[in-house]
Amino acid sequence: WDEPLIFELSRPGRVGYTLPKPIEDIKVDIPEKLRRKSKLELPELSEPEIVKHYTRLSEMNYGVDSGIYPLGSCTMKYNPKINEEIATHPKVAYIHPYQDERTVQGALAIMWELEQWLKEITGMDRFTLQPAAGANGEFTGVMIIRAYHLDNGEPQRNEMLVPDSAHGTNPASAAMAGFKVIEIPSNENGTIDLEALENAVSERTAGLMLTNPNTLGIFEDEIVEIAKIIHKAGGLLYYDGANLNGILGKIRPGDMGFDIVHLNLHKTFSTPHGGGGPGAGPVGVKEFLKDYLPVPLVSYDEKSGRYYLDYNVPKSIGKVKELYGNFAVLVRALTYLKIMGRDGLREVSEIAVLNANYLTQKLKGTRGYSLPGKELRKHEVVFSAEPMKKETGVKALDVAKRLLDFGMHAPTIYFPLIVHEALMIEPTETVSKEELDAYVEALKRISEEAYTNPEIVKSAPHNTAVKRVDDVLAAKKPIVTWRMYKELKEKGEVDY
Amino acid sequence: WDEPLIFELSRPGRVGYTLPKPIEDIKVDIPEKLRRKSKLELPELSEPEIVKHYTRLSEMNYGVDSGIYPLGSCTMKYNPKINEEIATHPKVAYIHPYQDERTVQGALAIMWELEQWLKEITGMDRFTLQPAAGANGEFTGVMIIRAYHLDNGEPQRNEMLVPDSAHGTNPASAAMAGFKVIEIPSNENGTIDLEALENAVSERTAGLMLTNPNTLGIFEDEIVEIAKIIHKAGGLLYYDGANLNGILGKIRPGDMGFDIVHLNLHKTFSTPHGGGGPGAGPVGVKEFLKDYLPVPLVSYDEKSGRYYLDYNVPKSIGKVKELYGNFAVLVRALTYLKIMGRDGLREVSEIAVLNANYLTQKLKGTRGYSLPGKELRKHEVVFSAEPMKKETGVKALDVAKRLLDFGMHAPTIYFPLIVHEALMIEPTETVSKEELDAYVEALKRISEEAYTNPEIVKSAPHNTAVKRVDDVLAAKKPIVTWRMYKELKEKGEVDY
Amino acid sequence: MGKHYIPNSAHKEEMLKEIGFSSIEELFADVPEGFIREFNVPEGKSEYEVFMEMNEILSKNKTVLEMPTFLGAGTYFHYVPAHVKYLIERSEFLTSYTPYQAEISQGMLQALFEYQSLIAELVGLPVVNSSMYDWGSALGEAALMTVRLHRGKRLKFVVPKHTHPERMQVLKTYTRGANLEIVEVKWNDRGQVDLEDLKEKVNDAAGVYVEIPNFFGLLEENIQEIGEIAHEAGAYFVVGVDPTILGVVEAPGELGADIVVGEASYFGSPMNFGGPRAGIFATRNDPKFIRQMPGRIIGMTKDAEGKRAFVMTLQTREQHIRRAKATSNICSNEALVAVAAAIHIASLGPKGMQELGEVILKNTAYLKKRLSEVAEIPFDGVNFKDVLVKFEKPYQEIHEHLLQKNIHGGYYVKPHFPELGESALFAATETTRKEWIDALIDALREVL
Amino acid sequence: MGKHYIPNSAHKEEMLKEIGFSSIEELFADVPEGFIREFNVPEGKSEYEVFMEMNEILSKNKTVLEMPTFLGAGTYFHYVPAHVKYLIERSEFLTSYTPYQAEISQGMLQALFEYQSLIAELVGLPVVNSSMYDWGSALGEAALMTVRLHRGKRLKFVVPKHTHPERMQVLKTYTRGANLEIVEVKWNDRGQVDLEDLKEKVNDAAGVYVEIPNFFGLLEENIQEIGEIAHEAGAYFVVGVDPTILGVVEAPGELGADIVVGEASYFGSPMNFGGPRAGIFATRNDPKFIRQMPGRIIGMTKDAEGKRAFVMTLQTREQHIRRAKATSNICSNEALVAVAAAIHIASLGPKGMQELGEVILKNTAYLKKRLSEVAEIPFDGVNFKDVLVKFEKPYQEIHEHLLQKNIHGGYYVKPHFPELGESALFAATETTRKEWIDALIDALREVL
Repeated sequence: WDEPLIFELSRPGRVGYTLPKPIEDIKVDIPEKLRRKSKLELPELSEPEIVKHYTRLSEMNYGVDSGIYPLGSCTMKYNPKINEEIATHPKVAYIHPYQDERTVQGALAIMWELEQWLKEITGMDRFTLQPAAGANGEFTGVMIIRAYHLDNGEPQRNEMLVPDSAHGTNPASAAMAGFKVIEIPSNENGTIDLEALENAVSERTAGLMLTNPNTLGIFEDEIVEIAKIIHKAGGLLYYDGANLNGILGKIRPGDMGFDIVHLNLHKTFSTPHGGGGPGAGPVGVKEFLKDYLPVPLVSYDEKSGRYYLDYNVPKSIGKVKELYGNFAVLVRALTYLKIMGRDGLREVSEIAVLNANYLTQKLKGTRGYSLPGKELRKHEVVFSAEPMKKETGVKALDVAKRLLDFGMHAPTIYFPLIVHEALMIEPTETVSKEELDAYVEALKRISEEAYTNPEIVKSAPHNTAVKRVDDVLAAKKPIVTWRMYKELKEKGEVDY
Repeated sequence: WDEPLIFELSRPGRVGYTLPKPIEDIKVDIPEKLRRKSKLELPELSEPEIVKHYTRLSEMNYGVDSGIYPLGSCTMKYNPKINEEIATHPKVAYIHPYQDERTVQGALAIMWELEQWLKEITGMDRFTLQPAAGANGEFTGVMIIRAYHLDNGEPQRNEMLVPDSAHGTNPASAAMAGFKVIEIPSNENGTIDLEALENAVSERTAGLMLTNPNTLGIFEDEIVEIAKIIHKAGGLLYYDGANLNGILGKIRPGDMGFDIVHLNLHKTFSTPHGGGGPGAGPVGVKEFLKDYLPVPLVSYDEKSGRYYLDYNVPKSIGKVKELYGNFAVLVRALTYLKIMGRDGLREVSEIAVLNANYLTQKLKGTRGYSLPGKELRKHEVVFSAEPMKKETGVKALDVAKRLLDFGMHAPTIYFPLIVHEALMIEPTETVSKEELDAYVEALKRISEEAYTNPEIVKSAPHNTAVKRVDDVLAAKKPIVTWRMYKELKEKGEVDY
Repeated sequence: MGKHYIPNSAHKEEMLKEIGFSSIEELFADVPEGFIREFNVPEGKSEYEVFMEMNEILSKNKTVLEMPTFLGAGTYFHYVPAHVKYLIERSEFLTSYTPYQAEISQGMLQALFEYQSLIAELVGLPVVNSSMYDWGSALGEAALMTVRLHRGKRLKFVVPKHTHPERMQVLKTYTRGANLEIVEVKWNDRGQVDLEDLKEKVNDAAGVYVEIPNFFGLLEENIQEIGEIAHEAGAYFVVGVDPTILGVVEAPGELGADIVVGEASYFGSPMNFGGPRAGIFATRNDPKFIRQMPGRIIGMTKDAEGKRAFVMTLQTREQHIRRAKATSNICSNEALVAVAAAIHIASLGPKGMQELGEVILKNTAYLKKRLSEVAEIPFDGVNFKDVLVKFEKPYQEIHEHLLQKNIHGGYYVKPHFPELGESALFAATETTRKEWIDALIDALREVL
Repeated sequence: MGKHYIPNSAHKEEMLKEIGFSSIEELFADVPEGFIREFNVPEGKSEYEVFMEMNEILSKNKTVLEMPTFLGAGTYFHYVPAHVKYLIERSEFLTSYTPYQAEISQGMLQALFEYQSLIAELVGLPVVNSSMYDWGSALGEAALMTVRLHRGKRLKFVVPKHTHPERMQVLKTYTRGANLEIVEVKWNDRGQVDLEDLKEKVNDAAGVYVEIPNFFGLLEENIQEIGEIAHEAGAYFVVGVDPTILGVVEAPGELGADIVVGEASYFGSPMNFGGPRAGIFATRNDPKFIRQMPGRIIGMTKDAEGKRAFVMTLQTREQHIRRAKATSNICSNEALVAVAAAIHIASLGPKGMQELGEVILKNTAYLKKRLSEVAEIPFDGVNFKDVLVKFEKPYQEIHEHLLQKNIHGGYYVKPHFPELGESALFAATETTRKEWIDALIDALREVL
């Protein structure tokens, strides 16, 4: 249905709040030039109206609890409700970050214990839990690389190597840290081209940012050689944890030669994504890099049996976020880890990989979709709709939109960039066989439609609250707030 | 959409739980004849599937947060979320009813404090919070009446008077308590016919059960005379609290001469109805009846400053429910009362009455709907679709179903019984003027349709997940469990 | 003062004017003079103030999470998976009314149909209503139903003396109006129903009742025999059951029960100081029984297009239609509690139900074994959750000592059954931890 | 071990067989030998056990509900209405991803558009993104944006020395890669930005930054002048603001700001030990500015049928398209925190925003007045939330005494600004209660 903007629901005089009265009615004089004189055009609604508005909006949104959500590289797994119950506990919500450590031993214990789990899971020696998200973690990691080389008297190491299949955040984070980004091509298997890598390294090499399994869902089986090349060249090996779900509980980045790792707790560790955040992107490093981590770390003093915030990090890169990270997200992740345990974590990656390969094999050979790269996948698979596009004009975007008509979320599309018309599907371990079968069925049906009645695919979606959304118009005529909308509306420049 | 039954989603081997292991693996021998041998045919699903199933089911349901819900006599007002937050607090959830009183002083304080509020609001002297719902409260009340008369040596008082406009629970509760039910007719104003009442009372009269405002939403303005007649005849006056929202914070049943009151916390006091319960139906009595209340009561010992469960109720009728009532519901009601306070409670009834009269006046005169009884209403209004039925064949039921097409909940229909083709509308104070306007608009539009295109109304609803549901078939061929369904399905006796 | 809940507070004058009234008072003009008054209750407060106030009051409770607790006796600390609470708090369920308008209430209707179906599988009877208030009120209704099944010609209902005292009290209140006589059968030296005594008392009974497990936590070993005795005497057989046992103990329907009652809220709900709860009510698939059933029932049917749909059914039994002649006065029931139970049961599945029963049996056995080290266990047999323990000392003394040790002891039985001496019920469930029991036994040793 | 989250655990063999594999190991055949290993972490546990474990750990925290707390310094105890939490926990919001598929994500897109719109009204700038990680990272991004606006030709960013230390640290880390020089301006004897010092340092600056209120809790009185000084020097003017003040203090956009940053999570989120948060980022409606903006932006557009719709827009600035040349690396942001803030702000409305600002101003003034009875208040001026207090004694001594009295004192400032001596920030908000302040002053009197 159509839900008006909250501004359009406003009626003067209504209130949606109650506030306590001031302790004493002291008159406080705000300097005249600072007093608010401009009108505060906020909506006026009662609480029942606000609740109805957002309840309706929520019903116009698709989440993991709504159905399959196989967004490649995003690991949209089920978010256990026990995580929410613990993370919204008053003992989590109502503590201040600057409280005396003696009054927040529970919070510090949670952070410390989470770090121990993450260390063992990744094979790293020390973690910061501060980064708010994956990209924030990447930035932390490359800043550590930067600090390390500077500290070693190698300021010339200003080149960060990034495979052409990498997430966009990798080059962006490297650039933010001041690195020049060198792209490394993939070979026909979909993995890093070793020769190109050899040719790219030099005394300017700061490091290589890599995901493994990579964004095609393919395990970089030459990882030992890759690590050797980078380390020999004096660079560091950075692990982008976005795809950790493919090896969780079985294989450790640290064992593969990685020096730095970031994790996405909102992906691999089941914390909800909240429509785009909050996430959490802890960064782990090998022993020789721990002095570069952001402050504070969480440490444990055996003698007193006390946890404490440790600001004694000699070469720290500083802070990448205020305070200690997205604490409530950390609580969720630890809850998950304790429930899963060693056996559960391994089951996660095994079934995630089983599900991805099941889908791969079931869909493989369907007209219009090709399967670039090696067949054996880990947690995700990338098909290409290029044949379909050539033969019928139906693009990956159309396929994605048509899937929505079947009540299913689309895969990630047009990524990785090295696959044209990419459909990047990551089912995760928390979907059922029936859901996988239904997804394959839907993709097959769309293929059939593309070859018999392409229009129905090209004009999809048909069964959604809104029809295909015009994003070109959105960029051409930016309207990003009610204020901008009103202005254009008054000028008669918009008819929507 | 169509959501399968949870049994149909089952796949052998899946589990949706984890249980702790036993403390010790002791072998316990259940006697052979008691050991379960029959198959336990429960569904097997994982937690993500269960969550998706019930999330989808919830999306196929309409609640107060979905839109206007003007179900007459049900007072479907907004359920404040703070009530939920407090009522689901661990300090509410995780206490055992038999705990030592010293460890549940908070719980007892809540019950005691709630009683003080309810006493002042109703003008009663003592309350039991035990009844689980309105009807359970009624039963409590009439059992008290019974006990009182027996105690006074008047076992012949076995007639309970009930107006013809009363809720069905009134006669049903009276009958359960062993009373003969005498129906009192209403006059043309929609209020009790005094003469008929005079004629009905006798030395067999146990009491009169009355709502005020009554189910037509009309204030029984001759309540003083009614009370006199009943009391003079030796009967007791019972107040059915279903309609308290019409006088809340302004008028007290106790002042009007009522001896016993039950309240519906899930109506007047904003606790959610949960699709049919849990509710709470506290019963209050005047001083002279307090020794008949169920055990235990909650008392306060000033000397020790302690609350305690008081089993010292000499002539108690016993228990009408296990333990102390729907405690978590009581917590919600007290939270609401504290926020509303004296001023807020009065505002509730004033705006509830304003809204009902606004709707009455706006709808009045619309073709097909008549307005039986006096025009001035309290919290609700009953229109009759009898003219419409006569003139177009469109019944109250059809009007109700057609409203669903506009995304609105129907009013209560065919009640009270004294109004033919009744449409009983109670907006409550928590709906907005725009919602009222839209509701009136919808009812007017349906009237227009009835006179121009009656088929569209008669075949409504059209925009709902299922079309009009065949309740005759449901009664003719009862299928109330999966087990019954399977049997009939196997026999080929159902095609659905 | 809660104006944030009342949108039209801001529009009084505008609305009054539109409908030709000049003041709110005018809307109350039909109220006799003198009735409208100021109430002597506090002024409204902000949400924050009330939040703090309620938190402060609640802080005076000590929960079972903070204090090992061995209380059972009809209320048990079971763990409810978090997703159950999460789902029933979705506002479409939480804030809906009884599903009168089936077409926009399919979600709640189907959820309740599933509840009925799951209970039917557990108890072994195919007809289930969508809940009573609790086990006790379900028992009261069951007794009344046996009378109706006898067309009021039998007015005696036979129950074990060791029926739970709370339920016994409710039963008596419920059946007083119908002048039903409640006859109590003795227990034997093993804490089980005395079959000889039963045989003597069963004549002319409308119904016979027994519980699984009984008040002492024991499995009644002769359920089937009791049913046979009842049926031979022409009485209906009513079984009350703690449904958490039904993964390991045979369904009462298979043991001969005509009506099964019990407590559904052991699944899906926390203890909540005793409420809300939800009573199970199930019976045979026989029109004679179905017609006499109390309570709301959800049925499957189809819609105008032949599609499967759900609806409240068999309403002609109910108060809003039958009024004084209804099978019960019940209207609001415990729907959401029932849905919570359904979600919990569905989450367990057959394997989980069995495992739950076994874990509780084993934990109870462990508790019993350890208690037997320090006190007398009067009855042998298989215990489920509750264990009756008899002490030499006044139990109140023991209780005080345990409290001081931050342990909450058992339920004092003497007030209800003085013949059992200084006895108490101590209970275990799947949530009971070894260290709690260790601490209990240590503390008991100190005081005994 | 969490098998209940993994439906296909039960179907391994069946599925493997269907796709022609014989074992799970075969699916990992491409992993070099030796990499697959057993992990040294505990076995999985039941939900109940973990629930109890986490409860036990958490019980070691002492919350501000249990202990009057005067900590502020960038994190404040505001009360969040219950319906905010309730709404953002609805799974359609909670469990959704970044709204890549607009057609089935209109709810989240509209909610974020509304967030942007509400922030625009508060800060007085019409272009707002859908959140940064927090105020600090927003400040870092703002500094980088001023450099981009100067096409990298200016590499100096001027900030007050009394900028919040946490934010200052983040700013420095964020701008290190761009080789930006952070230049600090002194405060004057009234705790305000020293305009003369600013004028000396502003030359060639890419941007100038100032905070409302400043780290000492004071309203900077010369915001407009600072903006003018910045603009005259060709620098962009960046204002950081605590948005809870904006019902009483003029919108920074009206005071000359080119970019406004701040903390959105003061609305809608509890403190959560410092996270999650959400950074405000707003700028002018000017293509030059918009093109350089970091972060996700939701825009209004229409669908194929001309109906209003929402979509992520201006994505060509972003990392997934622009990669190394993106305006920022940010991908996941703090969407749900932003939605929570929006619901809270919408609930307050214009009147509530003003009232909130006034209550905080008055409570802060009361706290300041009472503190001045027992200690030195170094700076006059109007305080909002934080008040700088200077003690004669070492603050740690005072802190210990307060702790013993179950009061949590203020934030120790000396480690950051030793020149201020034994000073601390004590804070009040709308949640502060008179009895807390009374107890604080009593306790301070005892120790001072």
